[in-house]
Amino acid sequence: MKSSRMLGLIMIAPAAIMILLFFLMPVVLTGVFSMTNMTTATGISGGAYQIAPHSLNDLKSTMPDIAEQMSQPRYTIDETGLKAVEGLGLDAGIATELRAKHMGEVFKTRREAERMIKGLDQGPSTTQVKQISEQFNRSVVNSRFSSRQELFTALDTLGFKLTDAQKDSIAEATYTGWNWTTENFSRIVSSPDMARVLFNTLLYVALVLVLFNTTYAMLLAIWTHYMPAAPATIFRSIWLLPRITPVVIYVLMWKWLAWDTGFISVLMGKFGYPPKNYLLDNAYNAWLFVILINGFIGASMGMLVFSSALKAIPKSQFFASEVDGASRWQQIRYIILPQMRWPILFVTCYQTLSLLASFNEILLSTRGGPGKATEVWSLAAYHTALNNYAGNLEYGLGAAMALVLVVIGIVLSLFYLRIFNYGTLVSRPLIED
Amino acid sequence: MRVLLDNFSKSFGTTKVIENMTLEVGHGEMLALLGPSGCGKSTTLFAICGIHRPTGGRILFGDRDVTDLPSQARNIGVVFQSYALYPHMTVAENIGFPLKVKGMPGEDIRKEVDRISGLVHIGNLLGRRPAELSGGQQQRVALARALVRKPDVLLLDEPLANLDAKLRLEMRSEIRRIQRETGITAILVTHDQVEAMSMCDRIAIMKEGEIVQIATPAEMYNDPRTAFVAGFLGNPPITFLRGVMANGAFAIPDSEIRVPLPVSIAASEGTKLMLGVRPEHFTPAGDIAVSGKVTFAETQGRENLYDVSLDGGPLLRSIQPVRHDVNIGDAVTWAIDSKGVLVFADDGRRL
Amino acid sequence: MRVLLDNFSKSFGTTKVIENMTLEVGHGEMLALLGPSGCGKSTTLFAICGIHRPTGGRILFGDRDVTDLPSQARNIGVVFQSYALYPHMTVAENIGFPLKVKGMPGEDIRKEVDRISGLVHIGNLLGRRPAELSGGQQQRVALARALVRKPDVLLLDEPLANLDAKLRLEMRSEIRRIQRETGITAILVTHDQVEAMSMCDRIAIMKEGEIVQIATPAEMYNDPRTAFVAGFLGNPPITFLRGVMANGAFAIPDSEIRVPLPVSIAASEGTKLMLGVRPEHFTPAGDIAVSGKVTFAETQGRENLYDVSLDGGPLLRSIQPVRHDVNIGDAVTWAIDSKGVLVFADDGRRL
Amino acid sequence: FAKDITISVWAGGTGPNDTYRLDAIEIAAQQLEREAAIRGEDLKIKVEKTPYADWESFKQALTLAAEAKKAPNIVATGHEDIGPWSQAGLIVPIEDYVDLDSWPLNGIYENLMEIASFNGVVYGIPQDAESRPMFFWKPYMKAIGYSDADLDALPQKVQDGGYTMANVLEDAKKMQDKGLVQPGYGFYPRNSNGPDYWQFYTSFGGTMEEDGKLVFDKAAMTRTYQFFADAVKDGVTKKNHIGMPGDQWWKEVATGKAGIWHGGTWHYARLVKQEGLTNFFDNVVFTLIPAGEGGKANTLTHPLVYLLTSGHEKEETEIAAQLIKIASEPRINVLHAMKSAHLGIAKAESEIDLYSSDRWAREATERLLPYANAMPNNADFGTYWNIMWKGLEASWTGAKTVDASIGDVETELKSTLGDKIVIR
Amino acid sequence: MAEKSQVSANYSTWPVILALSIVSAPLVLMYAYLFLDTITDTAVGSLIPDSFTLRHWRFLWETLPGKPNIWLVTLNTLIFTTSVTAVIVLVSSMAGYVLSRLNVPARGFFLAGVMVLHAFPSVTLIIAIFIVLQMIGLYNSLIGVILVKAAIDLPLGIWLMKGFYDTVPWEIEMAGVVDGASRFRVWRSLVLPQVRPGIMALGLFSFLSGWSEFILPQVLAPGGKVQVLSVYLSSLIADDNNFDFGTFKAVGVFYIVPVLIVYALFHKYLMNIYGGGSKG
Ligand SMILES: Nc1ncnc2c1ncn2[C@@H]1O[C@H](COP(=O)(O)OP(=O)(O)OP(=O)(O)O)[C@@H](O)[C@H]1O
Ligand SMILES: Nc1ncnc2c1ncn2[C@@H]1O[C@H](COP(=O)(O)OP(=O)(O)OP(=O)(O)O)[C@@H](O)[C@H]1O
Ligand SMILES: [Mg+2]
Ligand SMILES: [Mg+2]
Ligand SMILES: O=P([O-])([O-])[O-]
Repeated sequence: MKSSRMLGLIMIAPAAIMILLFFLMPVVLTGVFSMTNMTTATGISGGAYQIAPHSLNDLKSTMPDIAEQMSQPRYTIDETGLKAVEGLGLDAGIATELRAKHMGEVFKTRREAERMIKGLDQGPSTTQVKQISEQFNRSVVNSRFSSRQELFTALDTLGFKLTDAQKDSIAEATYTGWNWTTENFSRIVSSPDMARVLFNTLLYVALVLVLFNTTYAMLLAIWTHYMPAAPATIFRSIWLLPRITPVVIYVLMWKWLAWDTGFISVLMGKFGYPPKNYLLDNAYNAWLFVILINGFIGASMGMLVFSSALKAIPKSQFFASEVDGASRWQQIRYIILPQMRWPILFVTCYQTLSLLASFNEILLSTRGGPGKATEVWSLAAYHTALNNYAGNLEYGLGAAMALVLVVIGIVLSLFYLRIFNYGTLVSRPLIED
Repeated sequence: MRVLLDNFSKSFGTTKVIENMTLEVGHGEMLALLGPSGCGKSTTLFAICGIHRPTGGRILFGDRDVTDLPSQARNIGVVFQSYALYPHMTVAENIGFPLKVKGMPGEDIRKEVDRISGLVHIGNLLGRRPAELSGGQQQRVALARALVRKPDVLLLDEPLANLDAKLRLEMRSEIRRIQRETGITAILVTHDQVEAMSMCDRIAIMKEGEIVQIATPAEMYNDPRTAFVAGFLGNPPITFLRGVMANGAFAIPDSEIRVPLPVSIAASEGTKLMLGVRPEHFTPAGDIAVSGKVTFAETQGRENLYDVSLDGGPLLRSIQPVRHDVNIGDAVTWAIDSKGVLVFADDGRRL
Repeated sequence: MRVLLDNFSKSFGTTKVIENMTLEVGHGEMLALLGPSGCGKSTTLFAICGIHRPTGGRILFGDRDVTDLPSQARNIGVVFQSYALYPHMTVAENIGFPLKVKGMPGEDIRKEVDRISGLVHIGNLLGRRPAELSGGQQQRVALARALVRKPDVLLLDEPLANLDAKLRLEMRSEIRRIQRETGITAILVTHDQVEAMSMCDRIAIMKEGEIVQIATPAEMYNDPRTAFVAGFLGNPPITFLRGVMANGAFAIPDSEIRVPLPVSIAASEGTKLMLGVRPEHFTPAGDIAVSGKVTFAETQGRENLYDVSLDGGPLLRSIQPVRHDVNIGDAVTWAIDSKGVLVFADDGRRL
Repeated sequence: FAKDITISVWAGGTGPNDTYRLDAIEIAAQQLEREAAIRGEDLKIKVEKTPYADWESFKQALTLAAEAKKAPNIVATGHEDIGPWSQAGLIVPIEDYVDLDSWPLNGIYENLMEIASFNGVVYGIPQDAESRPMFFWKPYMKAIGYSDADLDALPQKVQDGGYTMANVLEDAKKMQDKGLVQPGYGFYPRNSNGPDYWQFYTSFGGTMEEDGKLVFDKAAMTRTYQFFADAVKDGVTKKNHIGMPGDQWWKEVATGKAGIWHGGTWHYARLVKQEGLTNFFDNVVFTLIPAGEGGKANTLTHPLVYLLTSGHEKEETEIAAQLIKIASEPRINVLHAMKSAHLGIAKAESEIDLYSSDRWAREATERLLPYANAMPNNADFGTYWNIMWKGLEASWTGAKTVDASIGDVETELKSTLGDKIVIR
Repeated sequence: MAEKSQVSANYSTWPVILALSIVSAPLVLMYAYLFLDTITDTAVGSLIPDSFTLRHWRFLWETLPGKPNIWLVTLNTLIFTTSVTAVIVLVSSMAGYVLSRLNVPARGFFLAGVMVLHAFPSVTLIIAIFIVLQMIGLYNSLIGVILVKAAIDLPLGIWLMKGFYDTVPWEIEMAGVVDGASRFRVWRSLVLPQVRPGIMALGLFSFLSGWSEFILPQVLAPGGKVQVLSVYLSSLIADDNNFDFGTFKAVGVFYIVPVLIVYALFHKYLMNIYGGGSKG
């Protein structure tokens, strides 16, 4: 093997491994999740079989008797149990007393059984009470079985006679883990809001991208280009601030501007307009602010790229065009813009993908409101699947929604990479060793 | 159009680059600004074309004061050292750009571009982009772009610096021809003396922001005002001998070399002097024989160049038609042509 | 150390750049590879220094086959066109780098660097960085870096292309001096004929990946094998007249010009011929008088260059010592030196 | 013999006022060590406390840690996590480790214990309690015609159903019409999504869960949506009220800019201590959430519970359970209740001076806690909630009509929850 | 040379300064008030502060109840951020070099793939990342979190560095190998110093990104108890009872300051990202 190739493999290995581990595998896993009904409740790594009243709810309609029977807790003082108690190595008197006084008694709940045990003359401690009562448990309610096999063995010992079909439905109903399903996608497709959200997403990406990430960023770059160094640096720093400000603070500043006690309200108040919440007053306002909020952050990346690209144009070209008689506008139109194709493409591509994936600013400012007016796909994914007030996060659905985004991203990237003339990006090494 | 720099000064911040320079270029004249790197040539040019504003003095085109006019209003053509072609435009678009920004209709632009590109012989390249042109072709595009708007003044900032020797030679005559044909006033900035001498009507030699001498090429070559000027012109360069005035002759102490000086040179006995001897004035054909040893020899095709270390150390250079009888290490006795020597005071002033 | 390219070929993908070239450079010899842009000079050099692998043939240093040796193992010194100095290192570090990677102790490196930097006269610049050096100084650093490891072979890829004319002149002699002093085998790639002629023992002229002629500079100048070679050498360049064989003489149809040809030239009557006349062979002193009109004149200090348009259209160039009696437009009758003319067949072969 | 044991405990949503959620376990540990010492055991318990200020990263971190078997021994979290976490096997029932019939566990309010159970099994022990009253700004109530006596009787009147949600809108409108408050400030609800909105549904007769199945009562939900739509239509509530900044809401409520509003019992602490409403009782009356059409006056409690996580040594878990039990003793729990302005978990707590001498704690406990509902412990409740909230927002902001919202909610519930929800 | 950074005299600068001042005004205003609010008290509905106070900045010299010490948190953040930055810079500068210069199979595919991966919203990846971390035994370790964070920022880093390497003249490398240095040596001693501006720019980007990281350390290394500033900050508005906007804003300003300092020191390198990034 050639030494440079060997070196190349070694040097790219850390990046390749990191990307494989923390990007590629997670993406693949997310693809896998999207085909499941995984939630907090199902757990991630697998499930067990648990005969819980809740899980039997579904069975109540199909096999009411068995379901009813199975969901009843039952504590029976019987010989098996007593033998077991004797084996625990507790005070021997306990078993004796139980056999003598309580043989054959049946308790409907554990608590009742334990009350009885506690009342024994021997006065067992709480821990012992728990140990003893466990020996008389003659139901499977709320026990967890790690396999189907164990579940049915247990049911067998309790005397349940089940057909295979019944077993299947019991297993299905009592399984706590996740299952394979394509339901996530059909849910997405059937949800009444999704078309709207998709449209919002495209609108959001397109508007922010076109208005700010490229156009306004270019404007900033050009403006600062025509300035002496000191003010240019100051303005660039100002426009970089939104990017480096924590987003919670940044959005708060906009609220300070746009809320009913905010700057605009106070200012308009001076002209006799009653204060109002300009941010959420109507969908148009909300959109305006969503775009401004994101745009002000997004402009900085383009500004930096464009400014440095502008710097890379030889000064003499500017001089030449001035001598040739070009006005400032003509210089921008004919000299600067045509040479910005590459940076514009790069920024467009990179920022499209960034915008598709971003939702924090919207979440913190409008939360997708008013109504769902400013809800975008990634925010919807977050809202529906990853931000559940009641604690049950729908990982599977969330993954499916993210996957949609990734598909859009891949399609767009391929499109951009084509425009980029991707083949020319990687050139043959000039040293042949 | 006459160009006059009247008491022109330019500083950048606290750096004074040019102070009180006065320079007049006549109508239709081609003037070379020649000088070492950093002497202020480009600065002068940039002030003339309006990219920099003078910090003092005036700039006049004809009788019009253009000092405060922006470049766009000056009607000048400039060929920048790097050509500054627009890489994203074709040759035709590059050349047509000055007309386009004027708002000239496309049809007229095309005509003008055709005309001017014919003039510089690049009519067949109009569809290409600068990256697809050779250096010489690029240079001609830059020239065409500068000429197409029929400028009053043509400024050339080291237009040939990037070319190889052969192309350079061709372009020299080409530029001169076009300048003559169009009768434009032109200023050529260069630090290549051959370029300056072969192309221009007059040469202005600059040093540290000041004009040291301004004259025709021949005058400048034959009658340099300072040793700096003499050293600047001539290829291969002049060599200097250091000595003193002794009995009306130039003498190198501790050596036998004596060069009689014309009586016009009034220097008192013992004054330190510098004698400039151009290589073509140190050949077998001169009148003051000098012996030495050849320390370096090179063929340049039709001529040979020799460095001769004189007895006593100083070095003289000689250029002669090709000959094969002299090799490195040989002792030779050649002669200085006393009519050709230039005498300078110790501080470089010509005597 | 002798360098031998034995049947060397090189292609990039499907582009064949060099095919079956054989070239031998003797021990201590300095050879120039001269040729137009894109002819494969750099490619050849890159193969010799191991940056590119030949696609065919062998490369031998002395008797050792180095074809498959990586650059690191070849012990060569290279001066790149752009010098390729390491901008973040001082001059001393730049020069010392080849020794440092060898693992030489710091003290020894310092000594070596001192020695070699003395040789190229940059001993006083050791602490500076490349950006603080003039072009000529950078060039010398590059040279020092190439020499410090005592290479078997020194390769120079257009080392002077970036310098201005004056510096170029100085560096030419300097490189040659050092190469002589160190007795190293050297290959100089250039497209400047003056450079090739003045610096090298032999010149190889390349065209489209092939070596057209290989000879000493004088031989090459006086006895070019093709019109291409003749046109490539000579400053100002040779001019060609096109005509036919008529009665043992060269004749231009529809004109009176007749140039008798030596009998050795055996061409049948009416064969198309090209006559190459160098500018120094068209002067008032020649033997075959020709009349024409001066269409261009330029002073080059000690010499004047004239283009003379002959009656009937063809152009001859003349170089003569400075004279003031001839101006553009004047009719002149000067003469071709029949001993100097070179005769070529229509396809460029020398006859 | 000596035994060193480390018990880790995490608590979500824990700010500077809620530190007793963690500290109580530490205090309990000292107690247990002493008890052990008396029994002659040398027990050393080290308590590692981790507060999480927010809920989101807390829950993510905890679920992942539990998956990795690195969960803390004890967590204090919202009761609604019991459903999903128990199904996933992340937690173990506390009833396996403690005697529920013993003190102090047997003194904890029965409805709170119920809230800490799932599948008929007691999984956790309530860590605190609260409930969410309706507040009225006294001066404005007086200005629209209520006497002091009327106001004193108002809580009872609400409880008896004599003052309803319709009256709320009426009075709010009156306040606005009289110019006492600005438009949109008559009825000034919570500024963000929260459990509070379920208590309106229940007060309009809705049921959240029945026999372990979620219930969507279309009629009750329609009335609920309609109530907020009407409030906006009448101009007593702002259309874009949801999402306003918290500090503004607080300032306005504390300075009497709002006429009627609702919030949690813990709001008292904030209003009095942070917002400077020192003469609270002179300015504010609080009641249950009044009955709406078809329902009864009620409130909602959203207690936190201590849970035991799975995957630890049995002995550790036993000790952790003991610590929870001790921490639930009135003397210890009262520290949290009072510092964070929550309510006590047991009747006995009201008898502790610290608690009983606090007028707010006393009155709020008596007036509210017995009538408090809670959200069901049901893994699918969150999905239900998201959809319900989306519909409420849509009808609130007028993005959809109430009927259209209800229709969409129904469709979405059917498609996402299928027969896990009863729609009626 | 003539190409100095001088602006030409042909266009006046005040129109652009004026235009940019106008559009920048809202931003300046917002930031000015953000700062003003941290040192003053202002009545609701007023824009003019009533009184000066340092109350909101208390956190600097006293530890707020229930909160960790701010300096400790800042130190944590700094350590976390520098580690992340170091990993990103190191890994990207190696990978970028390979992609730009070395003959490794499937380079192009790698480069494109890296870009496309960037389209994945990283929150949605967190569960899957958790599984991977657990698999390789780095869950609940700071190293794991640093690697994850670095990996998420790698696409930009690799592209940026590749672009920078593309601008380094091949001659420097050729000179290096001819001088006898191995390719690794060439990279380390000769090429790496040439892309310093790139490393600076990337370092700055990574620093900004690492500095604002919020969720990863909290969730993926809960045992590490690495309180970072962003967590501290958001804990100030986490719930109703602990709502302190004044302090929140002050901490916010405190949080921005180091970044501003870093920016002030290195901004000139950012201006070179086109060296760069986009040319590919
Ligand atoms: N914008 C500027 N700011 C400060 N100093 C400058 C500026 N432009 C030029 N200078 C200085 O002015 C002097 C003259 O520069 P100028 O470019 O005119 O030299 P030049 O004669 O054209 O040299 P060269 O032959 O190298 O092009 C130099 O010392 C240069 O450093
Ligand atoms: N890596 C490459 N891939 C493809 N073609 C190449 C490559 N390198 C050189 N060539 C081609 O090989 C030919 C010879 O190139 P080379 O660089 O050797 O020319 P040269 O004689 O050095 O020219 P110049 O004087 O312009 O430097 C040219 O046509 C060039 O386009
Ligand atoms: Mg210059
Ligand atoms: Mg080459
Ligand atoms: O969100 P809550 O604080 O009301 O439970």
